[in-house]
Amino acid sequence: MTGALDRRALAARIAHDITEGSIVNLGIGAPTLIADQLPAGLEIILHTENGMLGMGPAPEPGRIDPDLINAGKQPVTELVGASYFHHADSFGMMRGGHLDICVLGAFQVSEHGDLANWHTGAPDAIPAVGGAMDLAIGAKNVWVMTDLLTRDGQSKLVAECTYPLTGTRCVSRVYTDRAVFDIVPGGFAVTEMFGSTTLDELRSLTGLELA
Amino acid sequence: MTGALDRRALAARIAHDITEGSIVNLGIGAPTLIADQLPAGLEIILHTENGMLGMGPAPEPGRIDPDLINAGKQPVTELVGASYFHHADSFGMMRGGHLDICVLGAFQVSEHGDLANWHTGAPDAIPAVGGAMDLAIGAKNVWVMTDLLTRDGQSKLVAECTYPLTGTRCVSRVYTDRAVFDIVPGGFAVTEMFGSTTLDELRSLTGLELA
Amino acid sequence: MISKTVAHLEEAVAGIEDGATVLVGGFGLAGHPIALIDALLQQGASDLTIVSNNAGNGDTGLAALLKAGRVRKVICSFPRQVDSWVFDGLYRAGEIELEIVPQGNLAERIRAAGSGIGAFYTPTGVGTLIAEGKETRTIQGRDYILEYPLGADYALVSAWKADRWGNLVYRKTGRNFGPIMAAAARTTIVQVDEVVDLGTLDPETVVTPGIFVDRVVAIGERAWLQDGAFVGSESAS
Amino acid sequence: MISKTVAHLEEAVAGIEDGATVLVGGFGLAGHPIALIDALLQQGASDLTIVSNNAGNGDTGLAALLKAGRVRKVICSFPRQVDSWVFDGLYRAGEIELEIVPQGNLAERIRAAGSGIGAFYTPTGVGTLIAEGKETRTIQGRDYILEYPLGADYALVSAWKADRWGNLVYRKTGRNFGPIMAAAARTTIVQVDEVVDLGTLDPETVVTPGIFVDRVVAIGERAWLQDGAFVGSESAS
Repeated sequence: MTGALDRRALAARIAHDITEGSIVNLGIGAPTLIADQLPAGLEIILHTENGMLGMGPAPEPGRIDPDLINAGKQPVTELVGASYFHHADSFGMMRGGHLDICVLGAFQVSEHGDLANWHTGAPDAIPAVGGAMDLAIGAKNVWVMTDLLTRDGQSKLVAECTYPLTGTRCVSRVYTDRAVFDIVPGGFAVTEMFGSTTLDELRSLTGLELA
Repeated sequence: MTGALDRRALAARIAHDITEGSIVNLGIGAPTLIADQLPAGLEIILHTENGMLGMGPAPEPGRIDPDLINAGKQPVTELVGASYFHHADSFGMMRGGHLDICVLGAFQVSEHGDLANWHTGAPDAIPAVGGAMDLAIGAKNVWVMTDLLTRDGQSKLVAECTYPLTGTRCVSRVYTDRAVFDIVPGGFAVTEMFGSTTLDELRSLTGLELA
Repeated sequence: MISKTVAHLEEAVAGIEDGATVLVGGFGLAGHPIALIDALLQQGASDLTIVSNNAGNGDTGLAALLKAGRVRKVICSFPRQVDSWVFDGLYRAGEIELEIVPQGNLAERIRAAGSGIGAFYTPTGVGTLIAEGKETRTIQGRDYILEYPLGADYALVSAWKADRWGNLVYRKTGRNFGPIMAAAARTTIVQVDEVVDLGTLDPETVVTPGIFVDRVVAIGERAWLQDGAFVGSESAS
Repeated sequence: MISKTVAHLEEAVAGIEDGATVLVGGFGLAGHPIALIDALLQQGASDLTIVSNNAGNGDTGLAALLKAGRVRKVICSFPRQVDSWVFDGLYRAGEIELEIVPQGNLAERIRAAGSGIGAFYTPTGVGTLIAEGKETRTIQGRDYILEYPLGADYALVSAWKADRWGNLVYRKTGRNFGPIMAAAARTTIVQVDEVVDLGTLDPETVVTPGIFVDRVVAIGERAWLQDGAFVGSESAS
């Protein structure tokens, strides 16, 4: 995996593409790392679907407020300019197309932009969708942050998702540890490769025609 | 019209039937007279559909607040315990069945409880429905306050409305200057008569079988 | 630094195109964005479709815009009022289109537009003229009609205070359609008494989060307030 | 005099019947009405259907109710969490039913119940397992599924302060489902830190008007506040 970005570096790479004034939801899991990588001095407003705009970083020790958590149920803080609202209003913001960007994790992304990130489909799995389906269809730009390959070497970029879908034709860009892919009418288009990664290598790893 | 109640007396009669703790919308026009007749010392909460619970009486001279008006666009005041909310929330309260009582004026009420109070149907009339249709279908109890007869002597209580409807099967009680009528499965039932009014007289004036 | 504040009313209404659909806040004159409408009148856009609860009161605000012939169509719940002479005249002369929507359906259609709801079943209007031509359905024994979202190109909203992120608070029944209209337009333009420093508005009491707001213009304190305190007025308008 | 205040938790949950459907507020433990759930556990109602975002965290609140075998079915968006061992065990043993609803559809279905909407078209879940068996429709080129209201017999809500009319304010992200659940139940029961004198809550900042509230019980100030001021905590629960 020569030249692959680690998660923190990938988070920083994504943060680089978020412009001032954007309203951004960072989902749960790995995308939350992006918050700490946002350029200092730029005002970027974080939305958390449990009812807040203007979410700040984790609190100092001893200053945890159990009434102030993010979508991952971790303690957070309130920035100057913040606002609170109830769940119907919060999801109205998403569904109504008011968020500029959301960044989600993925099990699979298809070349049509279909996303699978909530359910492995395993018969003994306990399903849990949370706000993922709402985010997938709601934000103006849905980006995915993920390793290119699963732990056992399968490509997460696929022709068609085999896991249950979270949303259809919703992802516009995929940031992986090896490369950045835009989803265009013909499928995945590589826009940037990290380290020594080559297009041939990506084609081989994904088994896909990549533009 | 011997013994007919005047509007103020009719308003007082209606006010008498409103119990403490009720949440009440008094529409626009004559029903707003009821506010001044509510029993002193009882807490009855007035809703105005332009976004307020806990509406108080008209302000003192010189103390008019143009930001504080009722549904009839008259200046009002705020009682201790009041709250403000936006229009979607305000009409959600109605439509969701949270108001105990609303009192509306009427052109006609049918013996099925159909209400016509927004449009004469005249070809040159400018239609204006406001919140009447929402109130008609929303409150737990929809009462009508009206004269029994139109100025030219027609009964406002009818077998079937001939004016365009505001709502169907929504009125439960009609308070008129001559009598009070409940709407029951068979039609109008007279529950109280004012002054020297007799049931035969009401039958004659309305042309209806009255129970 | 995010700043949605613009310095002048002229800048606030810049770009509103002929033929645009515009949500106009207010219930009567409470919460009615008179300064923005006056600026729109100066700006000159015409052939407008206006969505508002009323169709203008007296000769100011929306009534003035109508009087100048800038409005092709009004979508509202209650055009006919004691002081709606401008609209009444245009309507009787056949010079303006009117679509009547019951007030609660109007509010809910605007909310639906802002919150991504494709359509909804409402009991309001069932069995009336309003239901004509509309799809109906019985759900759990109750009858409903299907109503669709009502969004717009622009919203003109009057609030009390804003900060530079566009967070808004309103004043009393002046709130009315403001919060739902702010969410339902591509571009939301707000007049306020004052733009306060970021952090001045309590996050618990912000009514319209800045996410819904594009431009804010301060027009000075309303006549019946002094340094934020109510001092009263002799009349309602 | 209107007073929705009750003196004891026991009185607050009195009358909740076996087989009732209960909306339970909270997102994780923020805004989770633990005192009311503990009281419900003592009260003994069983065969309950619970509507809540999660299916219990740790061993307290909803998790304790599940553990005691009082819950027949959970309708929620996100049961599986790092600390949802009680639900996980019951589910794997086939001892509890589960209906998964995407969080935004859950919130909107609850809002619809409270606001008299018969059904609504939502884009969330289109083309997924969630859409199976549901009516779909294309409106203005976008696909939607039809979802129905989700109301209940009771709502258990945790707010910050109340007055005797039942007006409520919340605290930070503890607000979450409280306002919409309060509106969607036949009987809404609220735990608060404190019941303040009528008139203490600013009418502009009341979040849940008392019209939606039936019973209020004060349980004392939350551990991370002192006289209303934040003093902090070492952990999130």
